[in-house]
Amino acid sequence: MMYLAEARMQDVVKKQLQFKLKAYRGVFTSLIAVQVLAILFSLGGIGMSGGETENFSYEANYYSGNIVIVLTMLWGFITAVLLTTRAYRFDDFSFVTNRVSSNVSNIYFLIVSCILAGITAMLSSFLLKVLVISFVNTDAFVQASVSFPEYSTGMIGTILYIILFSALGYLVGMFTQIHKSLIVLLPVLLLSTLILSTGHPELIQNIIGFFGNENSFLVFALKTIITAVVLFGASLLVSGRMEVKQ
Amino acid sequence: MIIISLLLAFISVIAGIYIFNAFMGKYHIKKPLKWIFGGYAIILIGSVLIYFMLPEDTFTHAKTYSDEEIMQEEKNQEELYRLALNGKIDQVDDKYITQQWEFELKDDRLVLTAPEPQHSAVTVLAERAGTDKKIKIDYYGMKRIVGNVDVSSKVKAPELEFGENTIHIRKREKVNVKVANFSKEFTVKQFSDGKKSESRMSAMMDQDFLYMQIPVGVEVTGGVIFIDE
Amino acid sequence: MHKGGWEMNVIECKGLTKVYGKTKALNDISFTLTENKITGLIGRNGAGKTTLLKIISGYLKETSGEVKVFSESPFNNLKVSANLIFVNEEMSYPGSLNLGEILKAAATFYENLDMELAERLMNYFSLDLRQYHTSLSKGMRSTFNTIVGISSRCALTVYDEPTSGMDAGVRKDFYRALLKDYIAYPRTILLSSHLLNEVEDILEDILLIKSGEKYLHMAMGDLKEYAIALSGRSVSITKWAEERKVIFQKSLGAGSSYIVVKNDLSALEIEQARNEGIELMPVSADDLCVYLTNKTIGGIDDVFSRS
Amino acid sequence: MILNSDSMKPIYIQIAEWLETEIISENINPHQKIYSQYQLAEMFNINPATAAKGLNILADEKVLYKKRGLGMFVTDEAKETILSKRKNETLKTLVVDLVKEADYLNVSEIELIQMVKDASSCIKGDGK
Repeated sequence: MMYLAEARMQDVVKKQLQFKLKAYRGVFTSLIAVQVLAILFSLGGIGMSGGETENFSYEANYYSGNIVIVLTMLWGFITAVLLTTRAYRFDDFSFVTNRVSSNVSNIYFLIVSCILAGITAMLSSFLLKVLVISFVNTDAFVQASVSFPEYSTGMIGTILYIILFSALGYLVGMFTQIHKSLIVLLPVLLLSTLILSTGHPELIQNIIGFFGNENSFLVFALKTIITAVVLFGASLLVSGRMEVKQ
Repeated sequence: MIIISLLLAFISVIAGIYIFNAFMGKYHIKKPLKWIFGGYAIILIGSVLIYFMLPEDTFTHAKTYSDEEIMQEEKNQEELYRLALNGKIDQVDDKYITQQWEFELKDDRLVLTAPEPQHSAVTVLAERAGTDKKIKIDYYGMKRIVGNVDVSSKVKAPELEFGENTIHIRKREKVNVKVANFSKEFTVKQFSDGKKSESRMSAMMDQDFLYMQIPVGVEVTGGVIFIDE
Repeated sequence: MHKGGWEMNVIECKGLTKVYGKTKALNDISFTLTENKITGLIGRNGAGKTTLLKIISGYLKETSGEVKVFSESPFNNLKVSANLIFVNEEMSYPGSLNLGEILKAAATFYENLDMELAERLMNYFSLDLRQYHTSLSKGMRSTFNTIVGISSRCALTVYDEPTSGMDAGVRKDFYRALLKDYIAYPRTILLSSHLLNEVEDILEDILLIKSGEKYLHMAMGDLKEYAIALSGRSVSITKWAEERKVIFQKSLGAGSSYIVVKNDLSALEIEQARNEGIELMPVSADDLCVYLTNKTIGGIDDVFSRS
Repeated sequence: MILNSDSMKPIYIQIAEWLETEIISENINPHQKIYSQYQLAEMFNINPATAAKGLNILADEKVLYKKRGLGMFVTDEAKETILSKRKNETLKTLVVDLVKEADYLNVSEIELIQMVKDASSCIKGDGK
């Protein structure tokens, strides 16, 4: 008998992750494109206030990396959706895999990408500052002082937000792969619930508030991690219903 | 509103998926790819280094003012003016005095001139004090807060020209202040201790004034408001 | 090669059925493939070859019945995936990797992959390691896929119409390369094709399926003796045809007929047939498969005959 | 040599016949190792199992003998065996064809035997 190769799940997942990091480099190109675009948007400032009296006028421009972070979150969502599409799933199945290893390695890949995305998103605020200082003519550059622990917590928070969005995207993508009609149905369903619930916008606010109003970092981390685990877990269950390559 | 923005978000997500697919999917720009990644990393790290090498005084460290604080500050200033107008200048903190002058009159009359329109110049309050021919002038400059930063120092005291019996208030250049304010990213702010949201309002009323002590018996011509005693 | 008395079953199918909506792609197929054989899966287009191969490779789930590869159910099975490579036209690789990088990636997944062999084959077939899979022509892509298939040396190598788009020369070279590497590193190979004559020499066994059902499964050598053709005057041929199952028949005009029947004639019967002036001829494997998989025993001629 | 896959003869018979020819023409001598199934498979681009079948026919006919773990070797009497087999088979077929043709042409058995005798003496006479 020809010697049969052993296939341990963790080894296969590790190999797939390495393979994906290499093969899906395009994901990082799009990340850079999104962030550069967001930085350009941010250069215009995210807000402005001004006023004038007889002897005095002022103009205050507000800058921050918020646009970069928000667009990076959107990037996380879209990237996750893309990973569930046929083209990417088929690439997996040209080599050793099963559904679980394919999904787990996708999730690891998303997490690694989101960590990278979060770090670059936060670092790009420095680039934004340097650019504003170099090119914007003002009387004063004002900044709230941010301590290193505060900044690091913010960075991890950013990463968790991006992971949360990509987990959501992965589940949404998985659903649309089960049945093509869900591509249309899912947004329609969501929109109609929104329209029906216009009288009670509490739902959306509650969801946003659940994460956004959480001031304790630990509780926030717990909430996002548990939610992401639940979303990813649901995607795994959903994908179990799929055949490959029909 | 929420629905419209969500609709836009959906459309952009779908457009994004198509664009991304075309962008990353089946194109192979390999060599430049390495440079793009490397270049971006270098730019980011470089900007962090540059940021930390910037001179200390590049940034004004903002005290974060809340809307209430700004409103309180404006109220304080009105109160201050009211006190002065009601002859309770002794209740006004001396810290507001940013410049002082002393001037000796030749005769018993004083002519105060200011450029037209009158009101573009500073308000002049006066009280009768003393009998010698000395006039004491204090300038009360007010605090101005713009974009969470105190820009009071940008507003200079008016320039006075003294003649034999005249004081001319020079026309002041209008002060324009531009401030670039770097706010904390929302993910940083969410877990920061100072949770109050920063104000986009500003305290910048033209409540500054010159306070003159004019000797008794000196005849005054010009826009001077004598306080009620 | 260790051909002892003990042979392991690499693939076992029992009552395997696959239904798509209302159509039965596979119907109650049972067979066993023992290790280290090259088996040809032959059938017409739409007979269910691809479905069968995809079920074996774990891409599709059977509707009913049982399928075992290396004694395990192949669907969603990591061990099966690690020891099996499925080569077909649809093989897709990330567009961002060039052929060399794809091979390197394949080598991390398939531990038996012989990179040196792969590179030599690439060189021989004028494929450049720096080319991209998507920029290859159909034939070149098939060539690359088959190179991955040969050099990965999986215990079970499954090819689904591997030569589509290749030119005749490359096909011949590919089959020879496959045979040579098989001789050096014996493994189980399952090869589907609708063109038997290009593969028959290298096959050990043949598995013929027709409309989703197994038609026959036998050694290639036996297939050549499976049927016999009788040709002669229609009168005497008809008598022979009545008594046995006719696989194929055609009229040769002017009172002569040609029929193909199962070769179970005794020596006496052969003698007798010869005496009646009937000519007995062998049937080539290729023709036989065509006859066996025809819908009617007359083939296309039946469409035109109005008797 | 190139095999004729369209031929009536199965590939393994063609392999066996080729090996026989090699032995008759003394390219391979008694007690010499004969090609392995793998060598044959490579030479003729056929499945090794098919080649093995060809070898086994010769082993059954005692043209070859197996040495465990070493392969197959040509027997002492290989050449004779092959020659006698070929005589038998070729001649038999020819005779059958002859009888058939005679039957077709309404030549009686006695007539046919006479013709054979004539032909034989004619050839032998020529030989002398």
